[in-house]
Amino acid sequence: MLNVPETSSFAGVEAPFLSLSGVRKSYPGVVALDNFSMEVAPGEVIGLVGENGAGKSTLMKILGGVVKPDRGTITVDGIEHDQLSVEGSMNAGIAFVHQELNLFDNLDVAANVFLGREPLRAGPLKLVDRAKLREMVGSLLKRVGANFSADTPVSKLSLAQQQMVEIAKALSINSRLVILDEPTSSLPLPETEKLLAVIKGLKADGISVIFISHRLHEIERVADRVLVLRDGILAGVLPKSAIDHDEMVRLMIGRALKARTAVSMQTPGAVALSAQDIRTTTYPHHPVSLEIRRGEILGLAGLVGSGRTELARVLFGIDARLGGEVYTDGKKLGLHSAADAVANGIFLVPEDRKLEGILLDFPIAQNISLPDMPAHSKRYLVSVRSENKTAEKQRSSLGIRAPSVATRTGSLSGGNQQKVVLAKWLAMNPKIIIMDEPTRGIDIGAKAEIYNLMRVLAEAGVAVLMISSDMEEVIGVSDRVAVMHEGQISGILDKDDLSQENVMLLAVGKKPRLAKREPEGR
Amino acid sequence: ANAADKPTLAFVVNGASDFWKAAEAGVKKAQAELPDYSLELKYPEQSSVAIQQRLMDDLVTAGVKGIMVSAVDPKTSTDGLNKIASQTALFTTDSDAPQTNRVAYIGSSNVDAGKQAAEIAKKAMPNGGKCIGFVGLLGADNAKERIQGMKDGLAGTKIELVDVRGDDIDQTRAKKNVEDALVASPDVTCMVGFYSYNTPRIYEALRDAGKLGQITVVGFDDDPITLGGVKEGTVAATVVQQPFEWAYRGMKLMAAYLGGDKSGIPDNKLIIIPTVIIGKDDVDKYAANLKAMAGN
Amino acid sequence: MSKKDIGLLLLILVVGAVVAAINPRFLLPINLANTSNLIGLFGILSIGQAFVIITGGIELSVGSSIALLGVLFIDFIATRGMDWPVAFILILILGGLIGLAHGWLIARLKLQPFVVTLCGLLIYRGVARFYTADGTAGFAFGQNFPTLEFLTAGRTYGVPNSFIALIVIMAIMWVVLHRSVFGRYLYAIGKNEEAARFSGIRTGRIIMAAYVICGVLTALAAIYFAMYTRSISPASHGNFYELYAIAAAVLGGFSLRGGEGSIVGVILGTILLQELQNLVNLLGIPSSLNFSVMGGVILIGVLVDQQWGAFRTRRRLVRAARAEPSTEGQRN
Amino acid sequence: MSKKDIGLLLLILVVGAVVAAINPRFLLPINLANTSNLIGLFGILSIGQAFVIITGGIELSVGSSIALLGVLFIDFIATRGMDWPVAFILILILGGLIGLAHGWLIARLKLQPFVVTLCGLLIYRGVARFYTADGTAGFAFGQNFPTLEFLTAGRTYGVPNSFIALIVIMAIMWVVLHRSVFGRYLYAIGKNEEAARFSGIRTGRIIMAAYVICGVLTALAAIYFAMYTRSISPASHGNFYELYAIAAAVLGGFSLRGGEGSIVGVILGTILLQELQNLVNLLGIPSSLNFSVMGGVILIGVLVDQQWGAFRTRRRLVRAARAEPSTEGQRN
Ligand SMILES: Nc1ncnc2c1ncn2[C@@H]1O[C@H](COP(=O)(O)OP(=O)(O)OP(=O)(O)O)[C@@H](O)[C@H]1O
Ligand SMILES: Nc1ncnc2c1ncn2[C@@H]1O[C@H](COP(=O)(O)OP(=O)(O)OP(=O)(O)O)[C@@H](O)[C@H]1O
Ligand SMILES: [Mg+2]
Ligand SMILES: [Mg+2]
Repeated sequence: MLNVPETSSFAGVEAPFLSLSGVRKSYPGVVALDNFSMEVAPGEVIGLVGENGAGKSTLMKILGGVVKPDRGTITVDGIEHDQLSVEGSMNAGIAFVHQELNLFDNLDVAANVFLGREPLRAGPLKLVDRAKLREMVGSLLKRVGANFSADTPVSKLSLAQQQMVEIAKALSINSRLVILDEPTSSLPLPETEKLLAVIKGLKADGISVIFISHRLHEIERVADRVLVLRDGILAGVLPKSAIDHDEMVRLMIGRALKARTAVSMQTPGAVALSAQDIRTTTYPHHPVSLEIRRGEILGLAGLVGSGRTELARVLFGIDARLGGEVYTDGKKLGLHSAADAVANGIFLVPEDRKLEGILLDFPIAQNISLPDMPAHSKRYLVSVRSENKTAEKQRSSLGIRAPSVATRTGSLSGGNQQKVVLAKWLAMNPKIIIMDEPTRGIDIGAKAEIYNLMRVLAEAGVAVLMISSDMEEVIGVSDRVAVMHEGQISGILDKDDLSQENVMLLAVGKKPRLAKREPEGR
Repeated sequence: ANAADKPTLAFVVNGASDFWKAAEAGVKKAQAELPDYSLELKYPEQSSVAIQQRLMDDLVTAGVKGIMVSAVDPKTSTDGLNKIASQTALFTTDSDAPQTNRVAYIGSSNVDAGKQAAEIAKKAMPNGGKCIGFVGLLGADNAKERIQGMKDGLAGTKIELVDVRGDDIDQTRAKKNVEDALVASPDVTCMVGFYSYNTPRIYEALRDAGKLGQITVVGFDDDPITLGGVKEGTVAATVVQQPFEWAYRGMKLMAAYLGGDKSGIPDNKLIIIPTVIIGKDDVDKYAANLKAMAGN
Repeated sequence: MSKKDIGLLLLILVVGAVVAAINPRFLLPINLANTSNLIGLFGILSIGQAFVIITGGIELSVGSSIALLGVLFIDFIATRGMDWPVAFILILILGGLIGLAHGWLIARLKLQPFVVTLCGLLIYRGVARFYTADGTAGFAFGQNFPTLEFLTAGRTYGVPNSFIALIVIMAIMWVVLHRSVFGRYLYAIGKNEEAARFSGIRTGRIIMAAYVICGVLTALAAIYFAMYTRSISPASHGNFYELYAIAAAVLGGFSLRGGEGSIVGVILGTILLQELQNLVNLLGIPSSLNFSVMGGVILIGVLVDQQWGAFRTRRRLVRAARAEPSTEGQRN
Repeated sequence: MSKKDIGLLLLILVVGAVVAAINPRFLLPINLANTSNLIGLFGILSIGQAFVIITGGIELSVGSSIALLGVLFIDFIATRGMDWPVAFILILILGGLIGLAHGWLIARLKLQPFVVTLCGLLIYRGVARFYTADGTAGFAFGQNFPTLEFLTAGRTYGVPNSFIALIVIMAIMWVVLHRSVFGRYLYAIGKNEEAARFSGIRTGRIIMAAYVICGVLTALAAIYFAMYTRSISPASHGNFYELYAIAAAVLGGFSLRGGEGSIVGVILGTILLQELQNLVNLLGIPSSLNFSVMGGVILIGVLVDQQWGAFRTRRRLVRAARAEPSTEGQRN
């Protein structure tokens, strides 16, 4: 075992800007963080990794003043505190991008970025200086590489675009420490690159960064030091020289991870789902056609706002389509609501789990059983026993970390909530499953489990459509990859042509370099 | 919609209640005799000063020539009523507003009505008794005057009005109030229903409790159930006003006044149409009369 | 029964004990029967309201519906000579249709429940008043419907039949809300309609069903109220009853945000409200203070409940922190 | 002005034109002045309500507050002989305190706004009635306050001063809501209070401030109403005014979920409601139907607004789809 140091001190000579010592936070039934100590030096980039529920977000929330620790001290600039308040944290120069997005969709981007810190016009009335605000936000948006303007209403932005607004917001604070809690979980590659560049820029300006991510290669690229959390305890500290993917994984889960998922050996079966000339409200003039076969995993890649989520929602019947038809097993589907989709074995793991995926206030068991109530009831009366049995099975097979299946789902860590979303569909024998960013916020161990699971599903004849912005994932898991560009399928890549470069070329609307033949669907 | 052709006279009541149905009949009868006028009876949608004032303002705007009003709160509405009186001929009814510039008051006296109720009680309970009253709005003028009149009438006798319970014109509460009174004060010997719907609720609560005939019931107004009870002998008697007469005579008087004939207005500007006690012997005649009025 | 319900029950008992100590006649069987009759009437109403509130909606038109349906019922049987069972069924169907219309506007056309039912409040009251030309609908003297009267206003072994009806409805609705799939869907929709829809629940239908249930129960209550007062002046009949129903639900632990509450709670809420009304009369409190007493007790009830909950959470956390002294020792 | 506001304005003008065509007296200066006087009174009330609704709250007690504060105001100056400016200020302060109490219970003790203000509705009404012993508060004959009367019920060049007061308040509140930091925070809190708190906004204070503003404006309206009716019977004065205020806000585009709406909208909503009341009286519609007309128009207004939005979206999409026939051609 590794020798856990009392304090993870850094090698530099400067006085630490911030230090924690002996911090503990418990929730009913779990100790989220225990006896945690660390120091942050100016201009240092700390990578924070750990499995789902290891306590990363809890730690950050303590620094953000959102959660009060049970004990321990927080020292900022040499002043010791028992706890920080939201204002205290802001005043100390700590900026925060929360794991869960919290934008106001009744306000525009500019209002969101500077909410609580608006530039004021002279005078006692506290009127907002709107021109100055727009200008400041405009330059921030440019910095994070956003393609929308400052006065766009947030309600018109996709999830990834909202993520960028959150980042702009953190940058807007004249801060000394920026905390990024899984900022890349829904960002595609180019935007991720921009973010990593931003982090490096911050470092150069002497601003410290704490960067949480489950994409370990991102950590490898920017971190000066990596802290690994396991079950609320600091499991190890890796200095820059020792940062290594496998070592991080070993510290996180206590063992080495077995090789990445096996490539499918079987040939795909008949067409399970066929979408013909689907037109969505965002891209009404771009009909999309797509076929998914039984037993294959079809990846769907694309840039932010390329229309993947929209397509998934239409296929699931949540959004009305403007035209086109959906066929399953060659039969035309009367698809008017999600209920129709579910009845025909088409399931969706949605992008926004907090709003669409789960009921935060329901126990885990009831979330899992919700779509399949007829199976868990006799003569319209609910069978709690059958619910619990199913939930227990899913909990152990997916490794959902929770005191029991009666635990309120909202109290789980982000990754474990995602597993609950998966569990509710897996419990129902899917025929066709659409997963929109299925591993968003999921730790590396669980990711591997989910990939395995997808493969097992495929091998059992299920058609899987996986929307993902994680390039590694798209390339590593899919049998074929369709790429979307501005609402259209710009190409479909077979295993032979599947490369990071080709996906990117298609995603920006260029021709890929193909081994043998012309791309389809163009 | 063609109201503009003929001069319009309006009878504005103080709130929706069956009590005004007889007045409606009176207006109708007057209309038959006044072909040159168009008569209408207006209910404000709520019994509130502001809403009634607004209704009258709008009527004046619409060009009404004369208004006869049962003001929701005459004592304190002097200015509002004067504003109306300055633009049209204003008569008051039901409850007077003597300080205003109204042309005349036509109606009865609630204090006298209360005194008549006391007469009924004295006759029914020569040996004295303990009464509880029930009313819709304790604070309304007509309620206060009736209660005061009854207390005055009972002064010096062995009959006492110990309490009056209000129900805010919620009939469910009106009935429950009677039930609760039977529980809370087992020694009451008489009950008084001050508003038209109170007596029927008393009647029914007593019937449900099997106490009809054991407790003296004094009524006001002429709800069918009240009249039935009077006839049956379970309601001692009831004091009735004559809104039919107010409306019929009032509208004709107003028409005459507008036509230049001011002879019908007495010097004191009060035209009192007395309330009457309807006992067991008078009830048939009264009911028949009521029916006849409604018929035309 | 949840902790919340037990707290409310306790409050009811304490208030009852105090009243009984001051005026022992409070406990007379006849008083209990009278009060439980009204509990029956308002309870049926409140259960209906509860089904709507649990979806995160609100039904403001119940007072007006009670006036309109009551007027129609009395008019049907007293004036038009319709057989009462026919009229009875007809009124229930009408109530259901009103609920369906509201549900449709809310679930399909996506109007706000507050707006739709506020319009209902205004429209039905107006229609009822227009129907009787602002007069009163009532029975003629001596007009009797023995079976109907027994069922609605009669008593069995001293227990009002309206109260028995409430018990039956309560039992059925308890199963529907707390044990059935439909009930589970209602809670899910109340908590997060979007997520429920993403789970393949036909949320529109479920919401409409909730409003239909509310409409039918309101119609039933309307008949009971009509047979209790036996006379209806549509300008005032049922005024503010929606507030009573909502207050009962809220006292009983429902959240107006939806997704919370129990049938037992709403009944206890109704009982407390009726107890308060009874108390005002029995203790000879001026009737002008009736509303204030009611408002005061609701506020105190909700406040105590809330503060008690906060206190318990705090204590639990303190205890949990203390439970692991070993870690404490390591701290320094 | 937003599209929504323009639609509402159009509706107001169309209704006005129809009424004027049937009864030209609608346009008489005296009628317009009478109606704009009431628009002033109800407008002040509705703006107050709007500030609360935007935070996702609701203030149900305004009708009762108007009764209580009106009774006190008249009592202070007519019976107790207080100088009217002193009484005026005192009532505004009292209104503010009521708002503060509500805001405190809601923001600090986390009670539901509906519950707190429902209790307020009950309590203040009861207190007002108890204060006058269910009597009426009014001026004695000949009791006059020329300055006060001019300011509240007087007219300047035929324009009611209450309407002028509304214009001034509207202008101030427009800046506060749409241009100040405070206004922006209100919108943020209405959308997501938790997130607003995490943005470092002192949400508790802002919410309390919204209720205080509502309380003060309600108090001001209470004085105007008192001087308009010059007499207050506390059992009925101001009944249902909260519903008028809420209806005006909702018609004007506010969402009861919070975070949406504009000052112009709420004023237009008020104007429409008063126009409808005026119409019923002017066109000789039976006043029993007054409520129905109001309910019907609100429902139609909200429905048209909602359906029109849906229709426009659809049309835009269809047009966009047609605009690029080339893509369509590629289909096969
Ligand atoms: N509000 C809460 N109530 C109860 N338990 C909580 C609460 N918030 C977090 N927890 C628990 O605390 C533990 C740590 O959660 P935390 O969110 O910090 O994990 P994390 O490391 O951020 O995980 P992830 O990678 O999934 O985001 C988890 O077991 C979680 O269930
Ligand atoms: N509610 C909305 N209203 C209007 N436009 C929207 C809305 N949501 C998304 N869009 C826009 O629709 C387009 C497609 O978004 P969609 O979410 O389908 O993209 P995506 O490929 O899933 O990308 P992402 O990685 O951002 O999820 C984007 O341009 C986005 O800005
Ligand atoms: Mg986390
Ligand atoms: Mg997406």
